[in-house]
Amino acid sequence: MTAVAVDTVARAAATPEQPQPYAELGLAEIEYRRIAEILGRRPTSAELAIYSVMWSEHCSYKSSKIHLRQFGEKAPQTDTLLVGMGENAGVVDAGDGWAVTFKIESHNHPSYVEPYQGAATGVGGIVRDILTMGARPVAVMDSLRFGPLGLPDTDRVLPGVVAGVGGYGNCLGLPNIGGETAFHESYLGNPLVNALCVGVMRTDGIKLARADGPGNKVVLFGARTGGDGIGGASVLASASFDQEHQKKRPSVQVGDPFAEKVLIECCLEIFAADLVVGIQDLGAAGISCATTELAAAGTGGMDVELDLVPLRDPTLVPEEILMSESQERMMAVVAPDRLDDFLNVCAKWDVLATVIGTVTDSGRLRMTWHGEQIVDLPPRTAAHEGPVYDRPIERPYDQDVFVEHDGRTLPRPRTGDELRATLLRLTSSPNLASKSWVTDQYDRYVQGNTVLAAPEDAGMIRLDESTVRGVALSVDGNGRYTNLDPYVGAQLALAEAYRNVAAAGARPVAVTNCLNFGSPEDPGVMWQFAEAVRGLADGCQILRTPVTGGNVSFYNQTGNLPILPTPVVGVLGVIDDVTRRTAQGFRTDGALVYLLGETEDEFGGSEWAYTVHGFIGGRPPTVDLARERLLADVLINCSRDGLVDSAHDLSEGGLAQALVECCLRGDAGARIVLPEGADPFVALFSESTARAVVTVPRTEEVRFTDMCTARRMPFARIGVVDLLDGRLEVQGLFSISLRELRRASASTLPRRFG
Amino acid sequence: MARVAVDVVLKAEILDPQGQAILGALARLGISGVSDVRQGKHFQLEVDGSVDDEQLAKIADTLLANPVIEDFTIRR
Amino acid sequence: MARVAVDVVLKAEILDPQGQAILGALARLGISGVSDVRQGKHFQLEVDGSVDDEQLAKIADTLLANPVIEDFTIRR
Amino acid sequence: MPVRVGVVTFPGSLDDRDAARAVRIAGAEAVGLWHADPSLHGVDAVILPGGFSYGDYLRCGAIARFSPVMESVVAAARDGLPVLGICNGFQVLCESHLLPGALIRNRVRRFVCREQRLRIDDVTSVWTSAYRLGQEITIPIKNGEGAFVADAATLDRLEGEGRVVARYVDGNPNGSYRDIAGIRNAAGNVVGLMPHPEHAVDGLVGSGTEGLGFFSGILATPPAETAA
Ligand SMILES: Nc1ncnc2c1ncn2[C@@H]1O[C@H](COP(=O)(O)OP(=O)(O)O)[C@@H](O)[C@H]1O
Ligand SMILES: [Mg+2]
Repeated sequence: MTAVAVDTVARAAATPEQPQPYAELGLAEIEYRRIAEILGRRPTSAELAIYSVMWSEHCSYKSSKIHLRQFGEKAPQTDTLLVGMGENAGVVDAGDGWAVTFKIESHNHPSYVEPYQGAATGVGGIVRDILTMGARPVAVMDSLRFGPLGLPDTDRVLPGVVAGVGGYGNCLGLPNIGGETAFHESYLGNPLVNALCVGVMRTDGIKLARADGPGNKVVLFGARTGGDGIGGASVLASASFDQEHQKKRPSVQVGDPFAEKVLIECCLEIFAADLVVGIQDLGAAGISCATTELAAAGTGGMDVELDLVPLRDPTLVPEEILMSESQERMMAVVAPDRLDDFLNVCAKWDVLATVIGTVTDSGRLRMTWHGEQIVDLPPRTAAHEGPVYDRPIERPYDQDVFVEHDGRTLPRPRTGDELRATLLRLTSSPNLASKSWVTDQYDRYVQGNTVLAAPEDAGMIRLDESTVRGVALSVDGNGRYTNLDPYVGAQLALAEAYRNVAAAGARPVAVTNCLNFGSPEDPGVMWQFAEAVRGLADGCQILRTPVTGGNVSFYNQTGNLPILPTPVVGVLGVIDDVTRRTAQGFRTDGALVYLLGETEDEFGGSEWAYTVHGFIGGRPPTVDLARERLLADVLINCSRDGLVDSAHDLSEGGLAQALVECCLRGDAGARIVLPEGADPFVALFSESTARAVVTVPRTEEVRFTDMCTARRMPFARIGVVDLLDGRLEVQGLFSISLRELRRASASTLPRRFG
Repeated sequence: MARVAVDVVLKAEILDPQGQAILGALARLGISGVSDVRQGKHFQLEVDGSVDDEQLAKIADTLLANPVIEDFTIRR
Repeated sequence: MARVAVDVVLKAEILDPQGQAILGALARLGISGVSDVRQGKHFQLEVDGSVDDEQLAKIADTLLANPVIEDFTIRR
Repeated sequence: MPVRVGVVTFPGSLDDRDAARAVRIAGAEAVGLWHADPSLHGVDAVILPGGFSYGDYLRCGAIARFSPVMESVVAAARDGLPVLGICNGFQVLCESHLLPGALIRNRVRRFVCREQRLRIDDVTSVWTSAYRLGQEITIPIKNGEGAFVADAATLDRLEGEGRVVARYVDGNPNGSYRDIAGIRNAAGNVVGLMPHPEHAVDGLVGSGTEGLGFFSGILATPPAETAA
């Protein structure tokens, strides 16, 4: 390699006309011109690297920002929110001085290229986000979507993704307490891998990403920086440097979960000793993001000697170092008199830590490379003042046709035998079948605080051994519903997660979300997006559960074909006493089975229409969020007052699927009598919302029905648990042995994956 | 029947946490003189005459190695 | 500096599920002519002149391989 | 004076806190031991907990074996100190040659986490003395490399000497030879066990309480005897 001078600030000022590869870096000409305007000169190539990653869709939310504002504007007033949107993750008050933070994030594209590493580093990234808040990460969840089961690409992607989620999370010692696994053609070339992490801390231990206090030291710690994920930077390097430097940089990031585990323990010890002023994880956009965001949020300035960054690959140039997405790194701001203590903790854990800069009050982020000035910019302009677009929105012309084609004429099962066959078909369908092939690869016991985990409605963890307080979480989404009506679809996702949390006995208090959509440059997709955001924001207002954070993933499409619009919603609930939680399985002989809520003829986007007829059309089930709140109140009361000994929400597959799951989970039989006059098919398979199945011990029946009546909660007694009978019987129609049900439910994934 | 060995190693620019862990362990064992370790996979295949070089390369490329992050070498 | 390769394979009497899985996958891909596959590990060490054969054998025997179940070969 | 049980933390240990809690629930005192500190701080017994010590890179337990604390544990175990290795701890004990055989990748080539039924086949070791011979218990298992393997002669010897302490029943989760879930050394003070009794001690979290016996057994054995 011939030595070529770096592109310094002085050189940039002297060579205003030098062409720069902004377009290859994904910047529009108008964006490039704005950068030059901000700086009063052309950017250096290092500055261009910083702006290009910070102004990318992924980091700047330029297409989504104007919509996401609604989450703040419509946010319900609650006293449980300690930190709202805008920080690395929101923080919720869990009582008694406990605080909980949680967030979900996507890693879709990397998981298609290299399923194991893509999924693994997805988990790693969200865990660092939570750690950054000052919290001990205590559990993870994963929401997964794949192409159809049985296709070769699904065979490649699914096992790799699941092994990656498990491989990384298990090694970190984080219990996986739930998630989703769903299938649809549109995810074939574009799987969705959304990972959620929840962390726990004391309310006085919250940390923020701020570089305050001139003179404080900027410390980079964790893994060395390598050439990971810097496809874009090599464009820059090749433009500014001679040809020989153009070597292929890996676009795949490889995770080192052991390094992250050690980093977590190291950070927790640092937090406990109160050794940092501010802290930020390094995710997408690496050092560019950490330095600009820390500086922008704090005193406003920072000086960095970029050549002090420890490298895994000594040939990296400044642009590459700035853009590298190497995993398992953190950046902290440390007061000089705490620095030795900080470095000692790092040494104890064998974590590499390097002072690379100093906080200033200059209002500028300045970086040098071997003594030469290569960056001098106002950090806010990179971190917060990126471009904002109001992209064209257009309701697709065929949306109405699609909805009007409502599937009323699809042949429905009538006889007992037909209904029985339909139930088995649905129970064994990839979307409804048991996911234990997946979840058995995840450690759900580690840390010793897991109260509920898959296949329960919600995951639940005790906050700490010293308390009975806990939190419950559920993540849900339904691309089919959202495709039919994005506004309603987003609310249905919210409603389902909310219901799941309440079914476990916890009070839902906050929301995180991951919005997975196609290209924002497609007005039809943008319409889906805008509608979904509006629906979610309105829904959160009514349910009084503020959105505390989340993530947008655009460009999920294969060619021009976008995925089903898939907002995934995570709801967090709190529970004062986890010993009062309600589990899903039938467990008491003779307990009475009650159905809460009302059932309409609602099959738009249903699992039945999709699985049996390959059909998606009509209107999704009606959402009634006031009714959802009522149901949640009833379920939480039942848990607190010991009125029920099991509860399970109804969702995809309706009552039939819920009953199957209750029986299999409890290894208990049940005799069901459908309500008088009901159409059995509708009663069993409709996907009407705001419903749940509970079992009531006979001694509690009067209290239970009185409570429902007083609260105007519709209820119907539909049967009785017969613990040892070994069958699910729907009287007058059919009966199926638990063995047959189990075989139907449990063999779908193993048959394909071994 | 012939035995063929296929070695699969991570591409040079890809992080190799396992190799780094071994390097660390060597240092703790007081062994100096080793400056780098990379860990890969080693396969031994028993093949008959019908399997030619091209076919072996295909096996290595599709099954034994993940070309996104790994390179392989074949030794007859 | 010299590069040394160490190959570690499971002893013949120890079951190798990964090798068996590859064998099964070959059959599914319609590739015949491969009668057995064993999967082991491959290490590449960068060593300086101070590391002699004896020392390499010690590294392989105490760290890289578990002699209870594995055999190793060293290639300079 | 309460019995003091040391629980070792290696970098990457995960179930150390669970093991310590199980020790406390059983009525003993848990003492944290750090991998870099060779001192055993006078404990009456040691538990090597589950997890991924040093990431389990190379081979599970291969690197932990060389830590300062293990030098002391190996020496003390040879002198009769009770040592229980759970999962990763079992792997460390095999790598350290305190127990024969080795643990390799599960036959299904996946990590497996589930509730597992076991039969206690030896109650002479200090760690299993609280159980009845032939008693069946259900506790969690979770591992990716949990298949116990050894040559036939070793397996015959282990069985002949009654040193298989627990076996998988109702399905072998990982392909362990002869369904072996746990073994002991000849003296009976060192036990390695793949499943996780520490996740089955309190009925609220984890799975049931049938794992508690592994921790209460040590209390019933007078320290003088265990030290002999
Ligand atoms: N990828 C996954 N990771 C963890 N848990 C999962 C995953 N997929 C499904 N589950 C769990 O399996 C159970 C059934 O899933 P699902 O049918 O989606 O539940 P629900 O309809 O109540 O939301 C739930 O407990 C869920 O958390
Ligand atoms: Mg769901």
